[in-house]
Amino acid sequence: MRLTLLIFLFISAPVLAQRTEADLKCNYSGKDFIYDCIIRLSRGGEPLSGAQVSVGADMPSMPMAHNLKPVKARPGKKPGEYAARLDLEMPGEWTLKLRLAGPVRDLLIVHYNFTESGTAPRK
Amino acid sequence: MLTVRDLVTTYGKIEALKGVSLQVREGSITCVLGPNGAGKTTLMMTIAGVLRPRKGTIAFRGEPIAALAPHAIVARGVALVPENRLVFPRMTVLENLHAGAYQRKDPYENDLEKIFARFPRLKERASQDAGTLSGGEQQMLAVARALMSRPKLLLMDEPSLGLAPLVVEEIFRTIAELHRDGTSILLVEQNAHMALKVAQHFYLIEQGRVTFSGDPGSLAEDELIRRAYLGSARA
Amino acid sequence: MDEYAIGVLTNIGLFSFVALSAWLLLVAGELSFGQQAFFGVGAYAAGICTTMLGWPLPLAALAAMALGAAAAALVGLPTLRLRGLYFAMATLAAAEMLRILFELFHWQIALGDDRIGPDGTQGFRGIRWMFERGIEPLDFLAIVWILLVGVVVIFLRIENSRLGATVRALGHDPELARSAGIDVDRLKLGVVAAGGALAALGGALFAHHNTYIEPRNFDIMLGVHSLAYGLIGGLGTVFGPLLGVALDIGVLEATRSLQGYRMIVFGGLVAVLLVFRPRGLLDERAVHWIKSRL
Amino acid sequence: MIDFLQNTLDGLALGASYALLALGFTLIFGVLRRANLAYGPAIMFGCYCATWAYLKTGLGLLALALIAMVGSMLAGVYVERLCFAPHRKGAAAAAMVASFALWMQFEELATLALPRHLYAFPALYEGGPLSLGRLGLRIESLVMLVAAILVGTALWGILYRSRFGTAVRAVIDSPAAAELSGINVSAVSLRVFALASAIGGLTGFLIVSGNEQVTPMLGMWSTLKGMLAMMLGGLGSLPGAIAGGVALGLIEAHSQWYLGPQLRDFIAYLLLFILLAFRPPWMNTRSAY
Repeated sequence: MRLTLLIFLFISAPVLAQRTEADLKCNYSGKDFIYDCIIRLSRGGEPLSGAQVSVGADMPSMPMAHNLKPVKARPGKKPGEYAARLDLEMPGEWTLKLRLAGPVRDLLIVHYNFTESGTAPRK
Repeated sequence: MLTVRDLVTTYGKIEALKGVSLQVREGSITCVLGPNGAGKTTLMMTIAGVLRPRKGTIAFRGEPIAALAPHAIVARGVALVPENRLVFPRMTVLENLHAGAYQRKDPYENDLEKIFARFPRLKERASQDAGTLSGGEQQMLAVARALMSRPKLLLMDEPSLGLAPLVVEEIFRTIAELHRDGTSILLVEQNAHMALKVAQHFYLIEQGRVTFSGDPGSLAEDELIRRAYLGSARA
Repeated sequence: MDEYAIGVLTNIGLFSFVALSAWLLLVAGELSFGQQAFFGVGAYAAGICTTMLGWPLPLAALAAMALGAAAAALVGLPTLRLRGLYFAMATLAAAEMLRILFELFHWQIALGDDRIGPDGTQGFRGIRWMFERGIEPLDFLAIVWILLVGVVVIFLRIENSRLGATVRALGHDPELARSAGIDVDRLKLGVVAAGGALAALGGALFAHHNTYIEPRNFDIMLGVHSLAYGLIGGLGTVFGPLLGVALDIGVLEATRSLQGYRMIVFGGLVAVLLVFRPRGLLDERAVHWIKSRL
Repeated sequence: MIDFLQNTLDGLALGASYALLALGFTLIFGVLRRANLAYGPAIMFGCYCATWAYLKTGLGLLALALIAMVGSMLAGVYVERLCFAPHRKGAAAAAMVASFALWMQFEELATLALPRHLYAFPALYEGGPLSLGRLGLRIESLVMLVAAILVGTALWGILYRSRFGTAVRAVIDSPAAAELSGINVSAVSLRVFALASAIGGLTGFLIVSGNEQVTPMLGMWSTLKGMLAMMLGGLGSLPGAIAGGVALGLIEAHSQWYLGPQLRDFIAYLLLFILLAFRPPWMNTRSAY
């Protein structure tokens, strides 16, 4: 465990990272609860490409019990676009955690309502 | 009628009964005496099926009943009037009696009349909640409820416990009457003096073992009472 | 270890805190359906302290525990005399009330060009203290488990102390305990408060692990699951609830192949297990047996 | 003033469903001294059986009602045999957690059989509400009220006018004395459990056909509301269950109107908490599991 970690714990100055925006569109693949999603990342309006994105999913109720394997997203067609196939346990509203690595390190939370027929983003 | 052989009942690791054997002959009153904690109530609970014996057998008219549930034993004609009476406090006296006759298929209206004839006070209080009765009346009700199941053998666990002497007299008069009407009774009692007046045979139990059995005359009463309350003389 | 394994182990660690708090009350003879509320209090308190007040996490965690203990005492005081289902329903009512209060709780401050802070049902976003310090998931896992081991060590020391014995006595027969001179009310309040603090600590860590919390995270499901883990794992030892959590979340992960039938199989197993071991796998007898072997 | 009357009317109808749920809970609690967390999910299971039958065969309402009742009864008996029968003495926590485990089973079974989050259910009555002067009373609510009254009187008749009823009350009053009086306590408990589950199935059917939809949340919802109403009315008393149910219905209807849905639930829980904390006389003090 790196010793530096302990020092970090007591420094309280927050590092103000510039905000990354995430936009999500998923559609039902037809097989049980598997959805194909397109993630569009942008920073300050500019599409963010070249990031490694891993998508974790959890449900609002019993947040620590739905441990789904985080999925690595593949770079999509357009810049700043990433594609990921999510295998969920059941339909309903999921909280997606986008963990960004590479040029930009960030953690984004997106809510998404996966229903049987189609999908609709919440908020 | 009832034969108990080498009965061992335990609470966890504690052996409450360490191999008890006794017999109740048809039509007799058999009494069990002994100091507190000797295992008298455990014996009754085991015979009635509430407690499962670790070892030993219980035969009622030749049929083993050790493994049966209490309600099956009641159906075979063995009814227990438990220690501290255990009536249904929030049900009326009449409903208590109906509950006692629950598993009987035959009409029991005339039994009800006979019970009320024998216990006139219960007839007066028939529509009263059992919880509002006095100790003596509750004891009467407990006996009456047991009788409603038309038992061939009545087990009575310390019926005189906590009752005024006058009421105890009445209880033992009832026991004598029941005996005259042919009901066999196994009586566990603290009040050795009263019990010996009605019993034809008695057993003395100390620390879960039968230490003496015989007819009332066979042991001087004061010696018997001393051992019943204080336990056998230690060396 | 890959990100997935770290995630599962962290969740097992986080869940253990609230399972431990439910277990603690179980050992003291009380069923609580409300520990999730104090888990939530801890999460919100710590989130606010670090994100909005700029406190370092250790300080925020201590504040969260204090608040969790206070909330638990507030619920525990008027319900001190209640026993059994009465107490369980009182804790359930209190927890649901707290959850609804979280839904009504809006307090945001401006930070840079947007607003941060609890926003009712929209939840509380951006609890990024851990993230901004560059603390990797593996480091966070270490923090969670170091704290958990610390709590377990404290419990083990209490377990065979006089305090441990009195709590267990309270659990078996409060009237007997009262007659033996134990101040049952004060002890029970202490246990409830300790449970609240423990759950709050878990909540504080959860908030920073998840970086986002919302009232629905702290619903009844979390409370009853914590109770179930505490009992299934075993009332005999502090490792009981940990075992319970590991079994459920661990086994559930291992049986991914069961996919749809997981809960059906697991629910049935739990019910059958409880028939044979009503006080859980590591109940008092099992613990004595193990101790006699060591 | 009209709003007040209308809310009271709606509250009564809602209270009728809560009373029925509370009755089922109290019956089970009476004979077993245990709260059955799987009571609501067993009802949901019954309603899902009816929904499944409706989707596959399009049966009529009466048949669906029967299926819901039988389904709930079977689920209830399964719960009793696995969670409550083995835990006769002590181990109240184990029985409750076991019933929770079965709750999870029912919920997963339901989402497996019918994965969609919401299913349509045939309406109990197609037409509009009955108008009493300027007040409106939905027919479904009227049916629920009548059902509550009918079930209440039927239960009263069974308990106070039949031999089986005497045995049930004996078991409720003192299981030990009942066993010694020759009553097979476990058989009586099983039958009461089945009866309570059937009542639950009927209640579930009326709720689901009233709302014309069925969701897996029905399980949690009916368990919570049933227990809440049972506790409000005083644990273990059947008339208390009805009173508690109606009271809860009225409280919720009015507070929803004047304060909104979130505060509606808050008020209901707050009232229960205050009642539990200050123990009014009708809350019998027997420590209960």
